[in-house]
Amino acid sequence: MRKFVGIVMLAALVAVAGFGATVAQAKELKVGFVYVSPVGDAGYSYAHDLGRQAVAKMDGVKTFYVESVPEGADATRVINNMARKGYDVIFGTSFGYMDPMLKVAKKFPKTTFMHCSGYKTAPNMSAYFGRIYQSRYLAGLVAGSMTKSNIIGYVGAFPIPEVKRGINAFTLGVRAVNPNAKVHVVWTKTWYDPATEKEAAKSLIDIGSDVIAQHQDSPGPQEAAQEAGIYSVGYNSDMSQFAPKAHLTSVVWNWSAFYPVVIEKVKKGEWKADNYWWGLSEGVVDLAPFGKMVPQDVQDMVNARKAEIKKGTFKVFAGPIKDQSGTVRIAEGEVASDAMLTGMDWFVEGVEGSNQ
Amino acid sequence: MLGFTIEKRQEPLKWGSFFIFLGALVFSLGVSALLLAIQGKPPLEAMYLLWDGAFAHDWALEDTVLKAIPIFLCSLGVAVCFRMQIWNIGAEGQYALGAIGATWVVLSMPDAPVWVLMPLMFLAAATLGALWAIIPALLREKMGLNEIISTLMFNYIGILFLEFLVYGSWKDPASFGFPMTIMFPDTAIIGELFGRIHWGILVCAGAATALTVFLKHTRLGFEIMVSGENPRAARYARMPYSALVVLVMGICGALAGWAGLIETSATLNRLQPTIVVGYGFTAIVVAWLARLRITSIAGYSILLAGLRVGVENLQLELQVPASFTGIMQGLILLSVLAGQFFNWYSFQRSKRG
Amino acid sequence: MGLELIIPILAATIQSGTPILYATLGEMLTERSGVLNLGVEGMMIFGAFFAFLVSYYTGNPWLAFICAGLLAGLFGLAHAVVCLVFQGNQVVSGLALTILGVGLADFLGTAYVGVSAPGFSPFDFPVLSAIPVLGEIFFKQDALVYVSFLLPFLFWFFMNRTRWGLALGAAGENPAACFAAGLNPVKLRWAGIYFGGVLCGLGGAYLSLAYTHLWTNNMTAGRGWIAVALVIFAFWRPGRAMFGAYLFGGIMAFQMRLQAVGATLPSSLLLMLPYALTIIVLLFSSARGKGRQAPAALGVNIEPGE
Amino acid sequence: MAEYVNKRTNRGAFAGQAPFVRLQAISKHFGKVRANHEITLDIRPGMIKALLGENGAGKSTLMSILSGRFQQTSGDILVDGALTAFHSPKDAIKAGIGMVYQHFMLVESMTVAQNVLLGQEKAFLISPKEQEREVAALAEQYGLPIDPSATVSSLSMGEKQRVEILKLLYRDSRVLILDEPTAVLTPTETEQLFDAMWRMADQGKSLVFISHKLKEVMAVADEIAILRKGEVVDEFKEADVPNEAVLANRMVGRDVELALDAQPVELGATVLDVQGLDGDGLEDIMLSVRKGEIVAIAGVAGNGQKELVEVVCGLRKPVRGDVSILGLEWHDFYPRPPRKGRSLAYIPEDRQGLATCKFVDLVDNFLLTTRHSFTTGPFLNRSKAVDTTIEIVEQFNVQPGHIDADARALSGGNLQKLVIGREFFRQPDIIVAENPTQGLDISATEEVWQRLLEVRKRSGILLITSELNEALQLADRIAVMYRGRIIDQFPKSDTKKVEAIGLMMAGVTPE
Repeated sequence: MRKFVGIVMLAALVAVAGFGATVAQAKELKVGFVYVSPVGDAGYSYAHDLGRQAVAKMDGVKTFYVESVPEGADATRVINNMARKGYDVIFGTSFGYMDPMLKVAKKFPKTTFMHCSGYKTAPNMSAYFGRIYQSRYLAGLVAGSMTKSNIIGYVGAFPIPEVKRGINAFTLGVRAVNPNAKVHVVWTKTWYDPATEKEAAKSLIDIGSDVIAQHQDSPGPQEAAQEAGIYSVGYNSDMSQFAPKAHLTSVVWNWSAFYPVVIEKVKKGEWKADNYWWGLSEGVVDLAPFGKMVPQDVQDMVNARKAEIKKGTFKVFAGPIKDQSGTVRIAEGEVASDAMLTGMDWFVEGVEGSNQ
Repeated sequence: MLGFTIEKRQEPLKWGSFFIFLGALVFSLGVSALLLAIQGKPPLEAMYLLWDGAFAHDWALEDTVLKAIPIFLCSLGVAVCFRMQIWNIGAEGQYALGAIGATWVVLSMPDAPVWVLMPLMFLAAATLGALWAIIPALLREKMGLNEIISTLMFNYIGILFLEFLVYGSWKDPASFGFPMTIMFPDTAIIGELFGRIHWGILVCAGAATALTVFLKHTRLGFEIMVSGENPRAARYARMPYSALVVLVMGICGALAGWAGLIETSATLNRLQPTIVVGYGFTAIVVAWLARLRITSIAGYSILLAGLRVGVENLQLELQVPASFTGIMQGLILLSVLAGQFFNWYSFQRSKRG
Repeated sequence: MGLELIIPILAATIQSGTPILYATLGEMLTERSGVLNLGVEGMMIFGAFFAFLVSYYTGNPWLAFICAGLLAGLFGLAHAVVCLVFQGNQVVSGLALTILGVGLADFLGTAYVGVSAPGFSPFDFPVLSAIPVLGEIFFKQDALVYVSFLLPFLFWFFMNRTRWGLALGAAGENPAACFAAGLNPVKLRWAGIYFGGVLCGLGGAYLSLAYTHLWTNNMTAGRGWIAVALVIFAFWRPGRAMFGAYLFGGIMAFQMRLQAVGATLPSSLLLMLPYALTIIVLLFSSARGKGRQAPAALGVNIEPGE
Repeated sequence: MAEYVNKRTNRGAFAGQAPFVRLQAISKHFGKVRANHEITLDIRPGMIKALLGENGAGKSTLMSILSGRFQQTSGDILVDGALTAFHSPKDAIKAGIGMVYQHFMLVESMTVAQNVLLGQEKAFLISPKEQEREVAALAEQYGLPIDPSATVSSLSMGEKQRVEILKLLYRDSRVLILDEPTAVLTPTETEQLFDAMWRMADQGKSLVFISHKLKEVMAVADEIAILRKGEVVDEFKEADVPNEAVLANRMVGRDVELALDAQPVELGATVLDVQGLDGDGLEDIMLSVRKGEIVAIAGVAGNGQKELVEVVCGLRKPVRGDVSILGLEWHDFYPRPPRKGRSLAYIPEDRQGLATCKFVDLVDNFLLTTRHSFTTGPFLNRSKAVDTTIEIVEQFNVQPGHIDADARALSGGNLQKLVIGREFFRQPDIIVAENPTQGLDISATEEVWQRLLEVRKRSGILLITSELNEALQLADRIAVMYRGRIIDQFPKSDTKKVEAIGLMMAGVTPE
């Protein structure tokens, strides 16, 4: 026995001597993800989970996740447990995990924390998110070009800044090509409830909408549009399979362009606390392929604008922008700061509906 | 014929409920293990992980106890109602209203000293929680409205009301529009007592003691007992039945309200819609498992809280969905309900086959 | 609001009322046999999931619809085992059934969220859809809605004009009399629970086959509980159940459209409407008082050996 | 009381026929309780067999075995000489045996025809008209007038009984067992029932008439069997039935002297005054009770007595009219919980369901209405109540006297004694006693009657009874109720009116 141990130790010594650098990294990196909803929802958490799967394919990385973690006390406990179990990197993917994560981050300075959609950071905690509004603006251009009734329906999940920002960007896009169009909003207070969300879309169709957009995880609104024979814009991933005849395009997340990059940085020891807010140019957000009904000139126009955004020559929230009451919120020549976007709690001109 | 007849026992089985619970637990674990096995997950390891995540470490126990506190308070109240055969399944909504009450006090006087703020928070939480229970009680007694339905609908309404406030006027301007109130000042936060356990646990102990004395040694407690055993006899003996209904519902509402207060103040430090996570329903399971006995409620609260906490460990290690908790709760409750039959009946081999 | 907005609202009313109608009649059947089953929500979600599952794999929505009913009925039999065999408390057992059903459907169904399966779509009913206004409202629906139009009548006919229906009703009114008449009230209650569960399952199936062609956990969203309330509102009569179900369908359809036309009321308050309405409607019907009473033996277990 | 004239026409035709059913050495045990012991009995076609016995003698149990509701512990049932086992009422019905239970087994919300045909429908689909025609024809044949389309809940007790009998006839029952059928009937209805019984017997049916009313048994029966303590102690054929005294003696097992010393005592203040009480089925009730008297309300059950009692005892609000108790208006008296002294005591008919809690021990049952005498501040002084309960249990001879036993362990008589002891403990000024001896054996009845007569010295008693004999034994004054009205009130000494009580109970006002 003793002899055996000796041999092993010897072998280890040789290995360390020979491949010092690699052995130091051979320790498996444990990465945890905390999701707010079930990963099966085909929506927001699902999009993140695709990113996690990309990470899982990397060498020397093992991933874990907990789904359906309510924001608040449960989040604190789950993040705490992950840190205690020796996870190296922990991603919290919902806004409400911000304070819990900050609390835990202070107790585990050696662990790397990444919080999605918030604004607070710490020496070992970054904030990150994607500029999905850029894609929404592009989708708005498409919708604005396609509408005939000039009424566009938008099924919204919860009246929070993330959703409102998207509605605003979308509306700006619509009105950029069609200043007379209006965007009607219905809140469902659900992220994934096909029945309710479809019903909401139908109610928008009943008032004359001929394009339905959504900030919902379920394809319920797509179905409604397909059945009514009008157009739709999807969200999260390419939703064309649910409404082949209606689907103009989808606003999509692509977290696999982000998570592996972060993990790579951690592995190389290059990670530092920051505020990562990536967009079209980094490929974290995108637009799904256009449906056949979108005319080529519209496609070209949208692609041109996409290129400008990528280059940084065009900003979506560039003044002058008025709110619902007509008050100028972003003056001519100004561009909305990230802080303003994070807390965006008002609607731009052209949106019809309650903002709570 | 099966060759068995059913005989009613003259006296309930000694220690019956304990063995029944054990049997039910084993049965439920067995069925859930089977479910896991079907999904290709190792059932034995899962059971170990469940235990490990809920009870096997100091920190796990702390988590479990923290989670048990709101469940315990809600369950106390539910048990009192159920004792009177008042089927209050609205603890969830009453909990939400309690949280609203406490937050309202904090938001209206954030600078008040702790000795003003705390008592007022407890008062407001109890009042609003009780109010949310008393309205269905009055509707039941005055208008004949079934309390199961009304309390259930009040759950939805209460939770939506909480959302209305937090999405609306109570939203913290610094929260970037996210639905949450301001962080409570330190004076409004229930502090830690030992480890991470906050002094909300003392509230539990106090409430349980007071309730035990009330039910066992006061005239009103006696009247509640009789009203539950035989409402007609209560009316015969001219007990104020309607008032008692209002009283027990009020007690339940106040206790659930305190649970909401404690969860808001001690663990979240602010009001968010996410504080509503189904404690009110778990409380019903707990109350019934404990056969409505206050001393047992403590134990079963910890057990079911442990189940909730332990399932997270299962998720981490085996990616078992969170809904596993619901399955376990439902199974345990159903099998305990069925098992209680053996308290009063026994199967005898029939003599004439 | 003009006719062009009212017609779609009414048509949507029928559609959102239909799952509730199925479930209400299911719970009504169970209650008429003397058993209170608060597990409606659980059986509905169970039905919704299995409907989706079967349709997803077989591509046959009718088969899916029927399987959903049969399986949800089987699931509901857990209530029968607890209450009819083991004398468990009916209120608590029903709650447990709901907790279990929601959990189980979620547990089994996670893998199926986000895919779609074949289902029912609206079509114009021959001839009748041509009737102005009424045709638009009632006869441009899907097949399951047309089936549901017949259900209340079939329910009434079964309970009043068939010997099984009368026997079932007797088990709910007076099990001892039923027993003395040579019938077996316990067996009748098994049937009441099973077929009630079947109807609840069909209501759930409507959600995942016709209302949408998708599945998600919790997609019943409290409709089962509204069905329980509607049974009381309907005084245990199928005709009123239809009225009640459409009343709720109407309020659900209405609050969404109120938002769509640009009402600035906070959505939380609008979403309260169906629940607040449940209470108001029940108060209204109990204040009028003189309705039909609950089955006399509702919720009372039949003790063995008596 | 009216004398009954036996109107049978062809009893002779059935003499000497072989028994249709024979019960052989039937025993039935409920746990340790022996309800029937080695009973052997023949039931013959065309004969009315009376089963006479006190409450608890085992009559109902025996007949429940015969009708398939219970299974015997040992012994055999022979139908037409063949050994038969009944596992359920279904088997008994098939064999042609049916029973009219004391508590009717009817579905109140269904029609008469639906009830009669329940479980016997010929086809899966049902035509109500067809059913009603069938039932009407059957009713005609046996002289049992009824409207087949009426809902059962709207029927009188007598009509409901007819429905029960029709149910059996529809099933071609050869044996009809009637369990205490006259308890709920007016004298007129009783006579109608007897007529129908004779008619059925003449058509060859066997009838079993369970009763403890000697007069009725003697009038109607062809054969009499007497049960005592679960055994048959005697059997008589019509020809050799002895007189009432002998029957009573055999039934009770000792000489009974039920004549009580009910000398009037001095009257005191008015404790209950009802003026023009109206509504809830009551019509213009005028009634008053003074200390020192027993006022009996006689009448067939279901004629408004229950409503009257509930109003007087505070369980129901008076709709119109004045009710004053101990000089206080109803609304002033009734918010108050029951206290010791200056109070009203209510001894309800439903001892198990209303006056006590089954699963609660004797002390808590004692505290039910006396709790305010054991209260200090908000607290309940239970140890003091334990002592008092022990005293009461001894004083009122409650058996078995373990105070920590649940109420359900007590027999009806002992439970009644506990209730009376509890109510008397509060020294009430007025007592409302509702059929206080129903279901009690003779010795317990005697004890209860004695207690009531004693307590009369310090309180007024309102006695509600459907047993005429009880009214006559105890009352100082008698009021007869019919359909919510008090037909007449008179002192017991008014012999002429006392004679006419039977008629009054049927609604006939003597001129």
